Amino acid sequence: MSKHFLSGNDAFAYGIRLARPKVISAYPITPQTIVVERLSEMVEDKSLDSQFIHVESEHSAMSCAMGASSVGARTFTATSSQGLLYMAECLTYASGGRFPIVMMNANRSTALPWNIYGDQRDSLSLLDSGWIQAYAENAQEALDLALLSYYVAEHKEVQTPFMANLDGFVLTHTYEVVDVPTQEQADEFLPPYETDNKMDLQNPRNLAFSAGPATNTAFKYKEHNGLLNAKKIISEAETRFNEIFGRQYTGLIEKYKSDDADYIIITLGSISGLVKQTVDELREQGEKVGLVRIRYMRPFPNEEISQAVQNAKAAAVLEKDISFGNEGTVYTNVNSALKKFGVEVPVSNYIGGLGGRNISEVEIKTIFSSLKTNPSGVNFLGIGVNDSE
Amino acid sequence: MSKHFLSGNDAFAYGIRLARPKVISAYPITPQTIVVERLSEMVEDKSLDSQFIHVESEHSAMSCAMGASSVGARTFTATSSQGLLYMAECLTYASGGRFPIVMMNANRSTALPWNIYGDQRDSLSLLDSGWIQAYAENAQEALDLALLSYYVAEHKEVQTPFMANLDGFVLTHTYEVVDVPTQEQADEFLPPYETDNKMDLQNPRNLAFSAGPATNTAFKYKEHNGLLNAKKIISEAETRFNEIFGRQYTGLIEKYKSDDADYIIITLGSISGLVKQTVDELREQGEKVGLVRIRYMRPFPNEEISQAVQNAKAAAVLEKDISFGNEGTVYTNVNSALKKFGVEVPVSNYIGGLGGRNISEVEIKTIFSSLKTNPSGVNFLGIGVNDSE
Amino acid sequence: MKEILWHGRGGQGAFTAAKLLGAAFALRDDKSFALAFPSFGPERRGAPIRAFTKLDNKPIGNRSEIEKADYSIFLDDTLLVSSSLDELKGNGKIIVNTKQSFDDERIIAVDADSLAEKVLKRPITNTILLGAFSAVSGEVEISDIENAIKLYMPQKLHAKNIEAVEQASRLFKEVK
Amino acid sequence: MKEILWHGRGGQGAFTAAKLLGAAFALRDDKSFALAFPSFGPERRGAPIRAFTKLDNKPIGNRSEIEKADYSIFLDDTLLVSSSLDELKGNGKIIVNTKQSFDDERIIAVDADSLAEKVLKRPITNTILLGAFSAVSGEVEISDIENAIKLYMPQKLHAKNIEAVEQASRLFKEVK
Amino acid sequence: MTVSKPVTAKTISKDEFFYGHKACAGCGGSLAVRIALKVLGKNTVAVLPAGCMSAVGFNFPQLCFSNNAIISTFAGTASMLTGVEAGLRAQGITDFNAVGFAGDGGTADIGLQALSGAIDRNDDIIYICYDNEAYMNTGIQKSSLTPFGARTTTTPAGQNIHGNIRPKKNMFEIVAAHGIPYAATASIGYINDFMQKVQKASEIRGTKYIHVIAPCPTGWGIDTSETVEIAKEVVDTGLWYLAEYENGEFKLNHRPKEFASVEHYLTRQSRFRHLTDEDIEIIKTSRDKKWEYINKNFG
Amino acid sequence: MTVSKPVTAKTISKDEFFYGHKACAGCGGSLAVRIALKVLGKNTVAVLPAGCMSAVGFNFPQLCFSNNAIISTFAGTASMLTGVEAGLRAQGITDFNAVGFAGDGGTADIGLQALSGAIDRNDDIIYICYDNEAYMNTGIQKSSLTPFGARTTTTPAGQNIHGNIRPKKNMFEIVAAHGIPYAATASIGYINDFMQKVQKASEIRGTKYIHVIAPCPTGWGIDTSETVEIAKEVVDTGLWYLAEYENGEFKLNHRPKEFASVEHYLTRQSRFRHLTDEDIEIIKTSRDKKWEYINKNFG
Amino acid sequence: MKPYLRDFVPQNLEDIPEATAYEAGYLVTKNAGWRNVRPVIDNTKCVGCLQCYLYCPDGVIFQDDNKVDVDYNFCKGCGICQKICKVGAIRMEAEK
Amino acid sequence: MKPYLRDFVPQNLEDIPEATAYEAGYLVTKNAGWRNVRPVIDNTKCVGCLQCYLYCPDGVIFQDDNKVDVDYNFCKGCGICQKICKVGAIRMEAEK
Ligand SMILES: Cc1ncc(C[n+]2csc(CCOP(=O)(O)OP(=O)(O)O)c2C)c(N)n1
Ligand SMILES: Cc1ncc(C[n+]2csc(CCOP(=O)(O)OP(=O)(O)O)c2C)c(N)n1
Ligand code: SF4
Ligand code: SF4
Ligand code: SF4
Ligand code: SF4
Ligand code: SF4
Ligand code: SF4
Ligand SMILES: [Mg+2]
Ligand SMILES: [Mg+2]
Repeated sequence: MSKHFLSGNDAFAYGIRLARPKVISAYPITPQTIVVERLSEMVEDKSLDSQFIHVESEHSAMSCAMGASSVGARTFTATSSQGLLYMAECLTYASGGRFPIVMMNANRSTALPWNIYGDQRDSLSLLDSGWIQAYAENAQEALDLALLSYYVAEHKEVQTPFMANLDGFVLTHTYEVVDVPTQEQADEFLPPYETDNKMDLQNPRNLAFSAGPATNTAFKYKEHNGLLNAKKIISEAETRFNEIFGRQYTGLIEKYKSDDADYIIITLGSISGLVKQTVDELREQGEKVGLVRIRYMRPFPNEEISQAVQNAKAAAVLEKDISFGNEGTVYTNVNSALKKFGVEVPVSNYIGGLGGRNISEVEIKTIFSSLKTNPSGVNFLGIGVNDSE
Repeated sequence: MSKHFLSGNDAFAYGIRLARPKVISAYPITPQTIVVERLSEMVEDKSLDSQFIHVESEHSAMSCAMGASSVGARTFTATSSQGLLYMAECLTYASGGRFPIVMMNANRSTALPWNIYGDQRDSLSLLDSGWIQAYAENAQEALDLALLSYYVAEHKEVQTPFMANLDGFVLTHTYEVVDVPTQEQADEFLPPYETDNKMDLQNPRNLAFSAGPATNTAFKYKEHNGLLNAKKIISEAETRFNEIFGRQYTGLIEKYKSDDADYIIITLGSISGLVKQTVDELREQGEKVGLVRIRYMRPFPNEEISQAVQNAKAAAVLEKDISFGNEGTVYTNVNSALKKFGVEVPVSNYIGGLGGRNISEVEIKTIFSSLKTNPSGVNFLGIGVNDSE
Repeated sequence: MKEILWHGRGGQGAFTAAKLLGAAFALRDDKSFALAFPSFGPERRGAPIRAFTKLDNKPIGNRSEIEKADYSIFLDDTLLVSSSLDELKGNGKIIVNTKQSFDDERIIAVDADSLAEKVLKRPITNTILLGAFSAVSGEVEISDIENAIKLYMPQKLHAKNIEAVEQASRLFKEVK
Repeated sequence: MKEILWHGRGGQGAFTAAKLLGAAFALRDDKSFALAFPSFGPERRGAPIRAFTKLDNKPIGNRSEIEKADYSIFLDDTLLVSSSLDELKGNGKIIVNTKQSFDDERIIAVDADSLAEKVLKRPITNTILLGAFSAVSGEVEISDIENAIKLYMPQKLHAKNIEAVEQASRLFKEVK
Repeated sequence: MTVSKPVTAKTISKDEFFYGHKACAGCGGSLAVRIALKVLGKNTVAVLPAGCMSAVGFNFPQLCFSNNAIISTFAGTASMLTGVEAGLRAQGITDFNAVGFAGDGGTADIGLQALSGAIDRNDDIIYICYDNEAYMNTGIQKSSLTPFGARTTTTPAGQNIHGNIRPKKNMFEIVAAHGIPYAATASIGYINDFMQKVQKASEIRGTKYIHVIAPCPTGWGIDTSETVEIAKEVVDTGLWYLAEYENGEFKLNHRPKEFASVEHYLTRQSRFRHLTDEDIEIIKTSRDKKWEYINKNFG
Repeated sequence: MTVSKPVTAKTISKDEFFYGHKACAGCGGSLAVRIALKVLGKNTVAVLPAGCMSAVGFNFPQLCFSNNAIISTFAGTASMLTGVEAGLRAQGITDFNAVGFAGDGGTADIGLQALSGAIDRNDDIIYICYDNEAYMNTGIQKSSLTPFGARTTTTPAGQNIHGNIRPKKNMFEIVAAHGIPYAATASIGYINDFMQKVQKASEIRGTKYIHVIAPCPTGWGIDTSETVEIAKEVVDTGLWYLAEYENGEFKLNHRPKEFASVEHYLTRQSRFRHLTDEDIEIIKTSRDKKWEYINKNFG
Repeated sequence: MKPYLRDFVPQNLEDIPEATAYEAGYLVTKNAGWRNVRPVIDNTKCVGCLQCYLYCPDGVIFQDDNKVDVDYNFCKGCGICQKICKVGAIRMEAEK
Repeated sequence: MKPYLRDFVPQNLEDIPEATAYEAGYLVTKNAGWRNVRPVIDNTKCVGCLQCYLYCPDGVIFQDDNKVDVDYNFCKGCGICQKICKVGAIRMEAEK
């Protein structure tokens, strides 16, 4: 391993190089572009032996990735925002086809209004598309996810595409120190891709077929279970990862001083860094506060979140998205988890960072303090409105 | 009014003709096609004065609709399944741009595996896209929604696109008796479209622009409120509708014998007919069962559902979709509502009808009876598995 | 509820008959309800298909395919197989276009081909079997069927098909 | 935490300097952490831009733009306006490339243009201001900057830019 | 460019690769797919988008291709082919054909962009458009390859409009304008010509495009036995032509001595039966204009 | 076909419709948009997809079009134009121009399909592609209109690959192959020619396409003052040509007496500075081949 | 090599593959029921020109000792072969 | 007719429009700060050929009594006008 000063995009590209994908197809979009640019450079300078395909749209990027995966090649693509939406049809196609494609998504707001900055409406609005969805906190985790993602996605019990989400700009374009593993370590961690789910000249197969009412449910049930199995395989992968690279991740969620906390913020992505810092500060002032960081939105950590917050007095879900006419999507998912597990802790919702609006330390402190008094409803940071019904 | 024997698609087309859209753009896909074919015939025979645009894809269908709406023309389009996903980018674009386009979506399963039959994964997977989403139970409601949709969507306080969902085949292709209103009645109900949200040669405007971090939240907040306002306007529209057409709808949900029910099925779409019939049967046998039919998934009837089930002993959400790696999307939304309102009634989830699999009366009875004993978890109809964690 | 199952090949008009029957029944007054639908699927021209009509005096909630029919009607006797009888309710009947005769009293044979040749001058037997159904079942009046034909068939086909329905019905009325 | 704000026009290399500073600081040992990022946005060549470096001895969670800086560095004195001082923390300092002199002691003037002309033979002043920052602030060693230059600038630019950093730093060392 | 001996009925592979499918009786598209696969042989990976051919051939567990085959998204034929080709090549496999079979809608409408992208990259693939002149799988809607005058379910023929009012998009020339290594038109009515073009395509590197007219008895309103006849007739009337584009040059492969009757061709199809004499005149005039162009520009 | 007197610097509208925008200094694209709008006048509805021109002109509340203007999705320029045109016409409004301004990526890549659809319908719109030969708004990535040899951020130039290895897609001829009523190429270096083509387009009914080379100092690596010069030079070298397609015929508008130096043109741009002599030879040979074709086929 | 009928019809959860990938050319149903008329080949007239074989959309005509025969499991009775046969060796017979 | 600077900058919730639709040509910031050099027109040399006006990408040269002038609020100093002017009536001056 060696230390480098890298942006989130750079780090992810380094991770992908270590994973040796055979085919890379991608289409430019801010703030994803850098990761693809880096990879095209690596292909040019031959530090990466891969087919780099300049496609004419994101639909084709994913379609090409599926073609490559359908003949057993490890593939990578990356996108963001409008690009993710433009390939929406291919997302369910890839998951239904059980193609373990890895895609980096640079979280960015979606039009209209146009906005190139980071929020998480793009990926969260496609939560039902059958992909594993992970959210990185920093550049190191980004690089590590690039490797972990293939391990999980390609695992026989999972066979599910993997979307690694990096917050646009604040993570993708921000430089920080990253440990870059060696190729030998990476090769030890990540076996070559092997599968039956491919067209094979020796053993011809028909793929991506129709299944009528009689058998469709079975395919969907298996797909669902592939995602549920990912819970176990993520943990297996992280253990193995730690053995080789000496960094231990914590599965579907990360609990930060939440075990004995009275007030908890549940959030995801790079804002967690600031929440941690704020938790530290408030702890020093004697406040029992904590953070639950959701690392995976699918499979969803129903049980993990319920356990993590069950002893708190109140919790808030802080998220960078809104399901119009309802509430934040993460909030909905968290509420459902708590309902199912009978956790009666009151939970409120803070919608922040829309269109790249900054979320400040002051606001995080305000959320923590509001938990003591008014723990309910949907609140917009930057509008000052409480929309509780 | 006059009675006709029509399919759901036919009925919707009749309703659209009554609404006098100026521009219709659409692309064929089973099982939506008939509605567009009917409209092209009406344009040919001049019973409808509208521009019918043969677009080359669904992305263009919606893009064209937005173009027409951006100059103040009432527009219509229709799609289904892959088509809905192919235009996903345009969905958030239309809602963010506050273009009150009406779209009929014929609910159909999404690939892979390919499947042309009805389930609701298509529209439910795009619940966060900022559209009003209504689900019709039968052909009469379909026709009526065609008229109601424009009233609501175009209302100054709403200005939000409207997706009217009809279950594929079982509703779109099934013929039944429908009262078709007269054009005079329709004109009395539905005023011409007027808006400031348009390009106007007399008063030039710039539309669909960018909004950076400073103002983005405000736009999103207003969009959210547009959807929330729809609750009131839907009710206003239904009252007015009843005055003119003599049919009263019931807002975001319909309660069928649920007020005093111990066991309630919560569902949406055309399966409600069978549930009603089963409720009637079981009621005759002295079982206190009921139905809550969700008519609108967005805006989401948080309060309405919570009130409707709060006195029950148990409830089940029966739905034709699955958010892989979690549970049914409607279930998630319902749970969140109940969590927020502190309703502790146990709720279980039944995933049925995937890929057009039939849901039988026997299965509905089984759901009701299972509520007495095992009211939890995610269950797949047609697999016989209970996935509760 | 009466459940009628139609069997034909794509192009023979089984679904049209199913729909006409539904319309005939449901449009006659405010207390009659019907559902009619084809078997859904990617079947192509030539492939065997089914269609369904449900008739009742209250709204029909069940949109599922018919499993056991009161009447199972075959536009083409090559589609009639021994297991076809399993699709009938206890007192269900089969009406089949055929030149054969059957010694099963549940099976009612109609030589619709000959009648079609005579009246319609085309080998389309769907309205003939509809007429036969009307006569056999008494579920729907010939006048209601004629009304449905006028509403939902192209103008130029009205006269001949009405004639066909009437002749077919007469065939049975006479027999009975 | 030390927060450094960079001002320049697109193309002048403000962000490169911000990044080199971060790398110089963070790669020196395991206890040094840095974040560096540009102002994000659709700004085009020619438009004024900002860049940010944060230095600390623990991981930095706050990825927000710097509001009050310890050092605000201007690659171009046309960008320096009176309100620029509002962007400073209490004891914050401005380092500006200029031929002018200022009688505000918070403002440190460097004639980076002339030095660039001499050493680099191109009007690019970013590494010169980095050298100046090193000397003025003492936050980062010249050797660490040189290391960063070697890692993150194209090979052919190493020698000259290292020279530039050193000369700039010497300028201040002498003055002090 | 072709070095091999032209394949014939006698020499073509006896293997069947597309068999047991549920296409309508007499389906021209299925003939095109069947024959092309027989020419290309077993080391062929076929990509088919949504459309009749995939709808009739891939209903689990009835899987009608004996070679490797996959359904792509409707828009994704060419891009999935690109991925297949790149994926195999990246694994060191080189002895294969990657072929796509897409309908007119899947080619000239929703799949055009991906096709254009593949040609632009010059990916080593064969793209075959089987043109039945409408969206057949969804029930005969107009595509941009539906000819002028044709009745479809979205271009109804009535008092006011006589079916489709727009001419057929010229995919062959659009593709040629990309500077593609090889493009050709064909008809299943001239099957030997088609076979040889497929064979030739398999021997050229880079992107190849073949546009084959494949009548649809269901959509065109003809008897199931007439498919091949009508596919021949459309060439004989001059309404379709057999040509190639190679090395930047157009070449006409077949010049009817004299044109067969356009009236006969049109009126035997129910989709055209409503046409007036003037409508037919428009069709003939535009044919003659096209042939003027062909005579001038095609070798 | 044009009846009006050609517009000139003296007669062009004094109104400015695109003003105060945040394009880089010396941006060629913004010049193309500005001039076209001045020709088309105030009753113009402009549709711009994602790309530099919309990114620099529509940042609420800084809105830089004084006519009606809207951003479309990246892929949706042509289809949104169709809707705008149909929507206005359906309301009885007829005196307007519906014009699109899309970049090379938005035209030849992701927007190609919608454009093809609009031409196929012959919608009454003007589509202007301002070609700066890469995805500039996202930071200079290769598009299918990036010329051979150009360095972009996704076609880096190094030891192994010398920038983009594929030739530029020929949008003009692809569009012409659709049988469009009017298509033209232009360059902002020959602005009068461009103005007259825009004017002509506004006087023809049906779909019109104009492809204008609009250099980007940022992406091409030239000084901001050189934009117009280099846009002239690319025509003078014969690497770009000024032509029209109308009534099914191609016409060349400008024939350089002798070609200006290709080397000079290339080496003044940093995107080409890595090219070897052989690379440059390839560029010249392909230019010569193109001109052979032009001489043969263009009137 | 050709897709062919199999006895085993995957229907249960265990038999259904994990992904949408299955053995190529796997047939479980015939098309015989589609036919109203069937082609009958008169081998005495047949000259073995193979044109019927070539043009059959379903590929159900196969070579048999320089003559041809039909796989009636999959022939749909379209009648193309009958029209193609120049020597009139094929006639269509009603199925019933 | 031309987009022009306005005093009012919509920022608060109430001032922001309901939809993404606003008055055309609404400017709230200048581009003057982008400039390192500025074009200065020598009216004595200018022959009023309007070529600079035509080619300015920002449209900031306007006609003024058969001569031309520059809107320095929006000129970015690209230098195109200087190169275009055949009679050398425009020179670029450093901003500082
Ligand atoms: C994105 C998308 N839109 C629409 C469809 C529906 N669809 C499936 S097949 C088809 C028609 C195909 O027409 P064509 O390509 O001409 O092939 P054909 O059916 O005529 O063989 C359509 C519209 C789809 N599958 N995906
Ligand atoms: C679906 C989608 N994919 C990607 C993008 C990102 N994007 C916005 S502008 C742009 C580049 C535009 O290039 P071009 O069309 O050539 O115009 P230019 O920026 O060069 O003016 C890209 C890739 C997008 N907005 N939408
Ligand atoms: S509808 Fe036409 S193209 Fe489709 S299977 Fe039938 S004959 Fe073939
Ligand atoms: S990057 Fe190029 S095209 Fe974009 S605004 Fe700048 S000069 Fe214009
Ligand atoms: S076409 Fe006739 S002669 Fe030729 S092989 Fe067939 S049956 Fe024999
Ligand atoms: S009738 Fe048709 S399917 Fe049967 S063998 Fe002849 S051509 Fe083939
Ligand atoms: S180009 Fe020169 S001469 Fe012509 S108007 Fe401008 S300043 Fe005057
Ligand atoms: S310098 Fe550039 S922006 Fe300024 S007036 Fe001259 S051409 Fe216009
Ligand atoms: Mg077709
Ligand atoms: Mg561009």
